[in-house]
Amino acid sequence: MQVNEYKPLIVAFCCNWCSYAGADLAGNNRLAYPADVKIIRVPCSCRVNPMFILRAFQRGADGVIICGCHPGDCHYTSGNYYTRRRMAALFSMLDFLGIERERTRVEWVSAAEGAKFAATMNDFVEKVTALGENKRLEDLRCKK
Amino acid sequence: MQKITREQLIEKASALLSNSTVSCVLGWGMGEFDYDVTPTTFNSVEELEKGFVFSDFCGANFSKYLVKKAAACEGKILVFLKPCDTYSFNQLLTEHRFDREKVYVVGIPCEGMADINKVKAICGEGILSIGSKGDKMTVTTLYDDEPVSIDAKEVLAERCLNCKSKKHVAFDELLGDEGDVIESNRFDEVARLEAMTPDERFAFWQNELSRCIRCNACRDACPACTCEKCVFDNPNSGVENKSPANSFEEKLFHIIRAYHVAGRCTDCGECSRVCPQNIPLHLLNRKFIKDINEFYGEYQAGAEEGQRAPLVDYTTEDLEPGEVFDRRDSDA
Amino acid sequence: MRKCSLDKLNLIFAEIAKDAALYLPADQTDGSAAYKKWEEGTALSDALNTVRSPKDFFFPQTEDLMKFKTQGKNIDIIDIRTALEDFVIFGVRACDVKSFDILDRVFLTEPVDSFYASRRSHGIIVSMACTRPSETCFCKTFSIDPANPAGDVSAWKSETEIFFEANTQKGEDFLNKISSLTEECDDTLVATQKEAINKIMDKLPLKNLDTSAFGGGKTNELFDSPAWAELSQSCLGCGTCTFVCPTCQCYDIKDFNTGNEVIRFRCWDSCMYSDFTKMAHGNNRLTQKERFRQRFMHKLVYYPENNDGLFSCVGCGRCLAKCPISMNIVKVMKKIGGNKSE
Amino acid sequence: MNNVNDTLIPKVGVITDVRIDTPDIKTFRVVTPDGKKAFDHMPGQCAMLSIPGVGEAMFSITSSPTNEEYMEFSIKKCGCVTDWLHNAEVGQQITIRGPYGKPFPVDDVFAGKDLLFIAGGVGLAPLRSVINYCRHYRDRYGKIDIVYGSRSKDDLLDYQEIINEWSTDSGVNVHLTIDNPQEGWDGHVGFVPTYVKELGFDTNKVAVLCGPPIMIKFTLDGLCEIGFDKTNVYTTLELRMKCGVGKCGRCNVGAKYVCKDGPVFRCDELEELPDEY
Repeated sequence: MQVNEYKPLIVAFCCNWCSYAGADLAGNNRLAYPADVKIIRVPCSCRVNPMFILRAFQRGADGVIICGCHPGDCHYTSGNYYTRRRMAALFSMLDFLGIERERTRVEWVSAAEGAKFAATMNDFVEKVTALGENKRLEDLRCKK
Repeated sequence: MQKITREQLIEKASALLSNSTVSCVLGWGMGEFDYDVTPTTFNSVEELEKGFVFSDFCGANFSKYLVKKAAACEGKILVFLKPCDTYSFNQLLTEHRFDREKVYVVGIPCEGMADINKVKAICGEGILSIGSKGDKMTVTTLYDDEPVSIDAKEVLAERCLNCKSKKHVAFDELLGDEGDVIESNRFDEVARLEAMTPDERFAFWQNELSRCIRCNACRDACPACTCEKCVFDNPNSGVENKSPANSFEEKLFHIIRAYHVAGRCTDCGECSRVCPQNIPLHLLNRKFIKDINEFYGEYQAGAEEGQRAPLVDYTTEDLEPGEVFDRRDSDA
Repeated sequence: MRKCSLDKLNLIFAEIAKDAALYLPADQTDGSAAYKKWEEGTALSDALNTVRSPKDFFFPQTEDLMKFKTQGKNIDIIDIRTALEDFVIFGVRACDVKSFDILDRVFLTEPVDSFYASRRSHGIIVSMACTRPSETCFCKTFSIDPANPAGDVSAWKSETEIFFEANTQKGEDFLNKISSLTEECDDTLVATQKEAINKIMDKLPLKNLDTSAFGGGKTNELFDSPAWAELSQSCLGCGTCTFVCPTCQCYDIKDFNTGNEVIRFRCWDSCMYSDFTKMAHGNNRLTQKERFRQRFMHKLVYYPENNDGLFSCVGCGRCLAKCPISMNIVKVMKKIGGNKSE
Repeated sequence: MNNVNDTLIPKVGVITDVRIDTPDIKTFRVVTPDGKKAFDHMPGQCAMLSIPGVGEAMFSITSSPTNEEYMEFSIKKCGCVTDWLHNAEVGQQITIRGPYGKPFPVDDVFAGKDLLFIAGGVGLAPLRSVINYCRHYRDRYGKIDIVYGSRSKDDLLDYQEIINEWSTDSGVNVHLTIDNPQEGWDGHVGFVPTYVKELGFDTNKVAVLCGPPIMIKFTLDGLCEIGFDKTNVYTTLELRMKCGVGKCGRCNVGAKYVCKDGPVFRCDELEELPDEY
């Protein structure tokens, strides 16, 4: 077994009404996903502004994923539609600046989709692990 | 190179001042040299005759000044707007940044403005005077015995080379034609960068943004940046930072700056014009414009007053963030 | 005086770089010049000057001062100052050399700023005469001679050769290090160059800029001038002028929490910024007029009052070239000074 | 390198006592971790207190230099740093550096003179240091009058000390006033500037003023009206400060730096400065 196996730090912004409950369900059903996924609960996926994502990277995240209700199911009617547009624009910009596109993702996970939550996280962690450490959006001062 | 002259503008302004349509005029004030004009308020015909200039170096976009100047002027303020400025004007009106009733807009034609850096690149330092006649500019310098004649097209500012529209979209009166929206190649450079590998793009931006000195000129000159208090000036925001302490800070500032005006940016190019370090900031804005056009349909901020910006709008059929790249990859 | 052929300049750079970091103006991709650390292949720029002034070397835009580790109620203060090594700044223009004197009077007066002082003591300045000043230059106004730049070593560059003369002991030592690559010479060619420069200086459009309206003790005379409102009316409140200025020295001290520790750093600040004097109970400079006035009053009145009449401007012309609205110290001096110079 | 002191590098201080003075003012006692005073100072001088990650701010030292054991700071809750301090408990470490600024001329100009101290609200904080210094060296000074006013009885700073110590000293007269009538208050009611005029002092004394800007302005006018010369009136200024040693540039008013050339100014000197404080 390797001693210094690289484990990415993932920040997952989860909407309170669907995805956070989905994460809960994943836990209750004992579905495994890596412990390095740090969940931050937000009232709605559209609460996540670009600054949150950039700051997560600054503070050492290797990947950031935003999970919200499925389009059409937003607790606030339309929040996730805005998320969809905003993140499309932001992710495209990050890509434009040469930041690896696999480090950011938006997924729709409902409260009933514990399995999807775990699978999504596993897949995301795997992709980010393959990329390695976040070097392009890092703040050296925040490295331990 | 400009078709309209200083005299015509002064005549128009004097007439409007004299018949009390307006009580002050926002125009270009004479500088030390032939290229360093300053946006200035003129209150009388005498002041206009003494200090008003109009030349190929009158590039500043006056729209944003109206936020402060319209409120400060007692009566109406006369403002001369070039076609590209009128887009910013509409956008600011859409955002209720000033009172339309306080402003009298005279739309003026624009043949493209010159970039003094390009003039200096050709003629060198020590410019004593710059004259303009037809398509030629005559530059006298300290170091050339004879004046140097240059092609005005050669020194056009980047944003004018890629002019998107000669059409005035807001005015009370026009000097010259209303003009038309024109075809431009303004997205070519963005497309060129998109075609690079991520590593190349990263290297490109790392090089450009590393020059940033965080003077905030791009933000302060931007007609779309009109927040009363910017998040980067707010000590409680957690991101207030006066210096580009490292490459992350540089990126954070420029991503957020461009993002915050995404969908509202009219592509006037002021950000790149004012940047003391010549960072092509307009490319970030154009990237957003290009993406928005591609993802959600053609949209030109400021084309009409009262438009809803694409990022505060949605349809149920929008593409997923993940599809952004699938789409581009399949195009390639 | 010593000289060497320009072909050998690269060898000189290599020699210097053996025991000291060497910085020189180099061309950037956007066409402007900036100080870069020399490495094999770096060429000395022909540009008149760099966009950023060399004040960065002694007073960097961002500088960590100390760190704190906190645990419960306890605080550990960690001094992070380290011993510096010598470095050489090559090709500094006369105006920028003078700016170091102006900064010295701020940072080296008691209590001495140890961060600045240690950088200053380790820096060796090789200045370079300006053969092609720009229309924006007005260093003569402040009695700076671009044909005779100060610094540890003065240099003059012709089409084919470069000449050196040491002005200080540090400079002597520096020239000794590169003595095998240079040869002794007389100053005939340099004298010719100086004469040519002086001729150009007499042709500069700003050569007659008058400072007589300014200086210590003029506060009450100038402070309430109505011209301040007019001059500042279009000021965007950005920090371009202050950040490209070689003599602007205001700074802010800020804390950055990295999650593991707190870094206290200082960074350039600008009196043009709206929050510069903002306090919990208000702001004593509420509008851009007051902030604008502060910048120029400081350079032209307050600083000379405290420093034997020395103005805090060196006439480098950076603000003339870079201000987004082309408002600058020359326009201020002409307007506030009552157009005496015209 | 690390043996060179730099004024920007502070010392660690420990809060050893927190006294609640008024609803929004607390007085903090600060010593070094080994229980000593952080540094010596003179009345009127200031210190930079900071909490890493929160910020650094300048406060006047309210305890008298004659107190050899500790320093005290009376701090009103009004911003980031002060909010944080108000939530701090005994034992909390902070950082401290100083002393900064020019003190009151207690040993030359003040010597042998009658003194009049006028304070409003938290403006008593910087005066407390000089008042206690003069009380300590009682024989060096003439009669001492203290006029102190605040919004209400509850807003009077150091009330116990005023009642128990200052009022009982011989040759010290304390005149208290509050802005509006209040139950349980049988003293004077009214604003400080009017009260000063009502009391009508001899003009051959040195007056020291501190309080909100508006109070300083009207009291100074009042003092001039009753015949005081501005060369005998002192006050202290407060502006945004960062370095404390006249380098960072933000407390610059005219050719003066409040942190270095102030905070104590004689009122005639103040008049020479542009109106920007």
